Amino acid sequence: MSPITMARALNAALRDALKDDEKVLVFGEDVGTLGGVFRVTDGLTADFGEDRCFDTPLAESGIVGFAVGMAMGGFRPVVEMQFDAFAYPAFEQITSHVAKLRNRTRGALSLPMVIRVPYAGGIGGVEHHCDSSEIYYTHTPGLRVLTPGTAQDAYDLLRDAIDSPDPVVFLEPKNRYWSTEDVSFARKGAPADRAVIRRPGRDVTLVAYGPMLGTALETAEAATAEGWDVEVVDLRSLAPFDEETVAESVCRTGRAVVVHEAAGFGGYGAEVVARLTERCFHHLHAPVLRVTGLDIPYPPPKLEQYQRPDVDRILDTIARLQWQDQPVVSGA
Amino acid sequence: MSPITMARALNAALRDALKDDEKVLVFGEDVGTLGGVFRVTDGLTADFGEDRCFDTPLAESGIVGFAVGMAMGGFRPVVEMQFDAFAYPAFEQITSHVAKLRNRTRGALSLPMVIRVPYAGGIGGVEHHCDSSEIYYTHTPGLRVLTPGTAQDAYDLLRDAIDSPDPVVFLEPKNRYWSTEDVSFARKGAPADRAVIRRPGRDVTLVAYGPMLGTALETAEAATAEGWDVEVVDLRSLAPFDEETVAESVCRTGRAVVVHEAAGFGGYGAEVVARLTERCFHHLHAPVLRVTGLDIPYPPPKLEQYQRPDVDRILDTIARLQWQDQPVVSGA
Amino acid sequence: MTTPNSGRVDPAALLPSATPIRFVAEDGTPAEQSGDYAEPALETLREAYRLMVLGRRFDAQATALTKQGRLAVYPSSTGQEACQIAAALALNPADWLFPTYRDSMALIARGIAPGEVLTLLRGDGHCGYQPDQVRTAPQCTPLATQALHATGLAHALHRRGEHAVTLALIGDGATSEGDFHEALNFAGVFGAPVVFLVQNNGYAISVPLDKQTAAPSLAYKGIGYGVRAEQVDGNDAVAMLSVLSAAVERARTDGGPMLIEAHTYRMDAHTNADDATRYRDAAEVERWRAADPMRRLETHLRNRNALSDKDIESFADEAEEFAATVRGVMNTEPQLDPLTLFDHVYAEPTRDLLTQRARLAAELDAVEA
Amino acid sequence: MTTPNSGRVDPAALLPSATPIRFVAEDGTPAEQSGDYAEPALETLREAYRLMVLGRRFDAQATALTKQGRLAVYPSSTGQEACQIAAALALNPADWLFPTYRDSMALIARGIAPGEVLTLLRGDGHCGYQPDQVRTAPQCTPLATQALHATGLAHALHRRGEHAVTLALIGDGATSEGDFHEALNFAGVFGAPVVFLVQNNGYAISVPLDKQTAAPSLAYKGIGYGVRAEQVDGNDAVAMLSVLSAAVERARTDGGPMLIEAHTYRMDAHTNADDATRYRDAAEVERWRAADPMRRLETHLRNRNALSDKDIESFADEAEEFAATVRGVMNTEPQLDPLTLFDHVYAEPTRDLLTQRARLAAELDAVEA
Ligand SMILES: Cc1ncc(C[n+]2csc(CCOP(=O)(O)OP(=O)(O)O)c2C)c(N)n1
Ligand SMILES: Cc1ncc(C[n+]2csc(CCOP(=O)(O)OP(=O)(O)O)c2C)c(N)n1
Ligand SMILES: [Mg+2]
Ligand SMILES: [Mg+2]
Repeated sequence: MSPITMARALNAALRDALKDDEKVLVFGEDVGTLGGVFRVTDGLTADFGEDRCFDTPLAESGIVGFAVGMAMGGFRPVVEMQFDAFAYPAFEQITSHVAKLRNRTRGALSLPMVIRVPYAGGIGGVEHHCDSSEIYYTHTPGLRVLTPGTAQDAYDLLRDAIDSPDPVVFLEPKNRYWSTEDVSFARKGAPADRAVIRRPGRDVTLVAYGPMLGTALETAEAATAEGWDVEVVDLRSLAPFDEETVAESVCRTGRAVVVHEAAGFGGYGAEVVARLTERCFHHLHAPVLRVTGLDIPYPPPKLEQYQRPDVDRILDTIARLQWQDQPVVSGA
Repeated sequence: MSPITMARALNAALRDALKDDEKVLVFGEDVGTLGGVFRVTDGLTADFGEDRCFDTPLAESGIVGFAVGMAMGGFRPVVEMQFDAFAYPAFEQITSHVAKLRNRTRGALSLPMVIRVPYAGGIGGVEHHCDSSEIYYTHTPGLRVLTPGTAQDAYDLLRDAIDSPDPVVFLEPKNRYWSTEDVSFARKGAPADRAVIRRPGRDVTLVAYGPMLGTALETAEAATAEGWDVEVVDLRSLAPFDEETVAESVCRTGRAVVVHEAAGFGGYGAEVVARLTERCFHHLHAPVLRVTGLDIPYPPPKLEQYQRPDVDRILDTIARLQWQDQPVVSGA
Repeated sequence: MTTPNSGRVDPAALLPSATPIRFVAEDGTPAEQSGDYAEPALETLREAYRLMVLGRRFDAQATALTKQGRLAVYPSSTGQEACQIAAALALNPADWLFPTYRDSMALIARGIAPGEVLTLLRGDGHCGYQPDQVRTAPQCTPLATQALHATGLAHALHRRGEHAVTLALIGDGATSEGDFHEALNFAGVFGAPVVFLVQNNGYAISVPLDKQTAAPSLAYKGIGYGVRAEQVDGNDAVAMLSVLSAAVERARTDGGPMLIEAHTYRMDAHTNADDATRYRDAAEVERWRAADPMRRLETHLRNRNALSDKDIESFADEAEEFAATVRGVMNTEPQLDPLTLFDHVYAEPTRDLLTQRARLAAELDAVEA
Repeated sequence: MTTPNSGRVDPAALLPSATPIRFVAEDGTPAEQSGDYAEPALETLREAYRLMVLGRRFDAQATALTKQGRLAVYPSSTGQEACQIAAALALNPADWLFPTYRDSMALIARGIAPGEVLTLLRGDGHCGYQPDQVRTAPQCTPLATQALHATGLAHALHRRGEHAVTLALIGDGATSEGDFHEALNFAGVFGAPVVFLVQNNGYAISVPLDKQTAAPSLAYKGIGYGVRAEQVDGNDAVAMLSVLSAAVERARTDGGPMLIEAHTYRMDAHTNADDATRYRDAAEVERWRAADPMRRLETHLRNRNALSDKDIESFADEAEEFAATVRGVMNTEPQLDPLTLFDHVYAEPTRDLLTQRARLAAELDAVEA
């Protein structure tokens, strides 16, 4: 084992899936000869042939709808949406067909397909290249939504996604593509639908995923200086949500902060807060708080730093968890 | 004043807007000669001419994108998406353009346009005709989202939406189209972005909107038998959310239940719960609970009754608000 | 510098016939034939006629049942018999049909039980038949979306070396949707064995074709994708069978996709809920009645001495029996179990769904108790 | 029964010329002219040449600045000068231009300040200029979406009786998107005064045209919408100016929309972040270098004695000065105020936004303190 980037880990997952199951196909815009704009599909066409990994016309609804048909025909398509906002043209196909075909046919037809979506910001991308679109998918019944925060999970979760009998929207945090780690290909990771505790702690639970996992762990380190022992839970699976693991942690620590880059209003964090509040109400010393993106269109590169939660904002929020039981600053 | 249906009230709002401002245009699928499948645009083409109310080709992205251009050209388009799920093809135009154009151009261009979307179920509609898609819009910064629960609000809010300098997604509850009420055209209603208390009460706050307002009010009546004095708050504006009005009510009653027909997971109710919990934490006798649609694709007509919150489910949930401070049944 | 059109097909070969292909004139006499399509065997035409009688009777029965409140909604396809029956007959059992809400007659002709055809419109479920077993996709409502599924599946069948094709039924209005464009483009690029049959019945609910497109006719959309196109008199069953069979055979033998526009007419309203008098006049409907596809085929077969009064009588009887069966099926309410709502959302219900299922089960027990 | 094509346009009139319209051959000598388009005035051609020199120099400068890290990303349009300059010159100030991320040269030729052209790509904002003042939409990234805006605005201008048109710049890859289809269809149905200029540079990032479409050429997409189409040698500035001006005049005088495909080539990679050697060989690039639009126009003007060495020198000097200006602008960092992030999300910031603004303000104070 030698350290590789998340992008390479994803590439390895695709390679191994292509090797293990001839029904697996990879297609989308620029995934063939070019190997994808993030090189996640690098070399797949060269090594597995045009039949297994190929470029399509430039049309996202077309790519997803075509994949639905190919899945009906017995293949396991893994399609790439080049960037988050460029998956929107496929929204009808994803919402009205991908999510529903199994249900509509009472299980007669299933759609074992994966829709890979590089998402969120932090890489200096211009407008439409940095959306955090998770809620659009997690709110849609019938879809599984996975998002890795580490290179190891990138490999494990993508393999699981491809093996899944259900359609999976696979959200890849762009800002973690180049993070490196020793990756095992033994598939010994936790089940895809379970959250994992990345860092144990006694005082407060930080709930994070994908793009914000790194920031959450940094915050936990920084918090020791303030005397807070922070537990960090990585959700991994956004849909379904692993309430057991997260609630166990929060009921134990009695305090929780949910972190994500997506806009706060109606964002994924709201669901986490609502569930934890209901489940852990009598264990909570303070309301579960959120640190999220601002409720504005994603800013241009030179201002994006103000949009994304950082260590200071998370620390400030932890500080508001009524350690001396003072009332919450309203609206703050 | 004589009682009219919500559909007629909407028609009246369109008529008066067309009369008052020649820049207002109404277009979409079947809105002209036919008057819309719900007759909301009935007679507009006959009375105002093809120029002011007209049919378009059958393409929702086209309708919205064309409306963006017409708004850039100084018109105020009011477009109709025939049903909730048929707005999905327009998702990219709505999310990447309608919501963002003002922001992208630092206010140089604005989009005073209204996207009318008949939504939710309860009318025996077949698949794709009953989606509750509010979260897709409310989570998208730059959009205002209004939804009337009464015929009076249908008139007032649609007039306000058309006058708004911001783009408005106007969600019309199909199950309320035929509800009748005396409607005043004097526009004396509450501001569009404020919630209103439809029924005052001391013990618990029911937060509802659009499709579920009627059910919430029925529940309040039924609750008196159980000895509960229920306050019903009608949100009217889903984005922005009127935290002041709702939090004032909940901090006063100390208990709250949020009701909507949309699937619960990652639904709008989660945001309401998260905000109320943060704002009213020390006033709450119990966690704020939700009564929502099941996390499944909308069922066929003969089973839809099980999908939609009803009086009994809401009463059962109110009963779980720890009136004797017993712990919440976990997961329930 | 490469010249743009090098190695590309000859444009003329992609364009449709200037006027719709027609074998039989409205009065049932032979039309001056256009194009070099082969006339189908008389046996096939007799079978088509039988199914048209059956289909129209079924359609009338379903409409009647809807008036009685037995169906949630019903979109009649009376007037489009030639298109729908030909679509079903042009396919083998191994081929796939992609119908819309409008295409009940095609499903009946495909051999699907009436109760299963009507499950969706009756409100009992989203799809009454097992698509994989009858090789027929669920009736599709989101317009034009099925065209992409048909294209992808066609490519899949081709990749698997099965000599099977797919046929997607599409309305004239649906051709305005982006998915129609993307489907034809994918089909052209991948050379997928898919036939797109546009039933141009003149209206998208209330919107007439001239508000839908400024094209000379919808068949002229094919060339923009390098997809061979044809236009046909959609009320001439002979022409429909001839052209569709040719298109299906062409696709089956690696000739690639084809776009076929059938000029036809929806005699009834869009659905029982629609009032067609709001947007079209009786005269127009009468003009089209004169072009009735069934009488036309009847006359044609009689002129060929391929259809006797006895035949017609027996076909009518069969249709009546069928209608009785349909009534029987529709008058017995199926038992629907609410707890099955949680099945098939995922391969295995999630913890959340099991929780919600338990809660509903408790509610149901409470009601019974 | 109405015959389908009655009252509709003659198909032949909608089809493009079989080969691209060309006035000047690659060696600068007159080409056997196809189509009956008028040759533009020499003065116009001289101005076009000046702007092509300016545009190419600007493009080189922007690429250099990107290498120095001054821009977030830059999509070069070297090789597409004839298309972009002609697009700008064909329009009046009252007309609207709808550019993509690729069309910096067109924006420069439209008279927009270089700093404003580069705001988006520099990462300072989403749009550097005031679209309403320069009648130019923000550079559009979601492919083909702008084609609908251009169509709607064109219809709006027409409705207001302004004799102004819109021109949408579109890439070859973008023609595969559903929005392209819907825009052309709306334009055809409403007869909107919009010109769609497809710069077919052979690639969508790495995907070559033959994987994008099986059409004889993209101009053949027009007929399916009843939209007149033409194909042009996109490296022949004379042809581009001639055909675009004709299309704009036609639209301005209620002739309706037009689709124009310009066959051109992107000499550099998709953007600075792209490595074109991964998907195209040097030989192909060299073949296109031989078709260089600038040298071609230069030779043509010299042969007409309409361009002297002195002219060329002065144009080059002007371009150098311009490049120096660009460097100057790009080397001064604008002051961006984070608190303005909350402006223009809505006409008035919501309560939530004011709360978030106050929190950010507090954070900024804390940092300063
Ligand atoms: C994407 C989408 N938009 C709108 C609708 C609503 N709708 C149902 S049928 C119909 C008209 C379709 O006309 P056409 O395609 O000509 O088919 P026909 O009904 O005439 O067979 C419309 C607008 C829909 N089902 N899907
Ligand atoms: C809807 C959408 N999908 C994908 C992308 C990502 N993307 C940006 S440019 C590009 C290629 C566009 O090719 P083409 O239309 O030929 O224009 P060119 O770049 O060659 O000028 C792609 C796929 C996008 N911007 N928008
Ligand atoms: Mg139709
Ligand atoms: Mg290109």
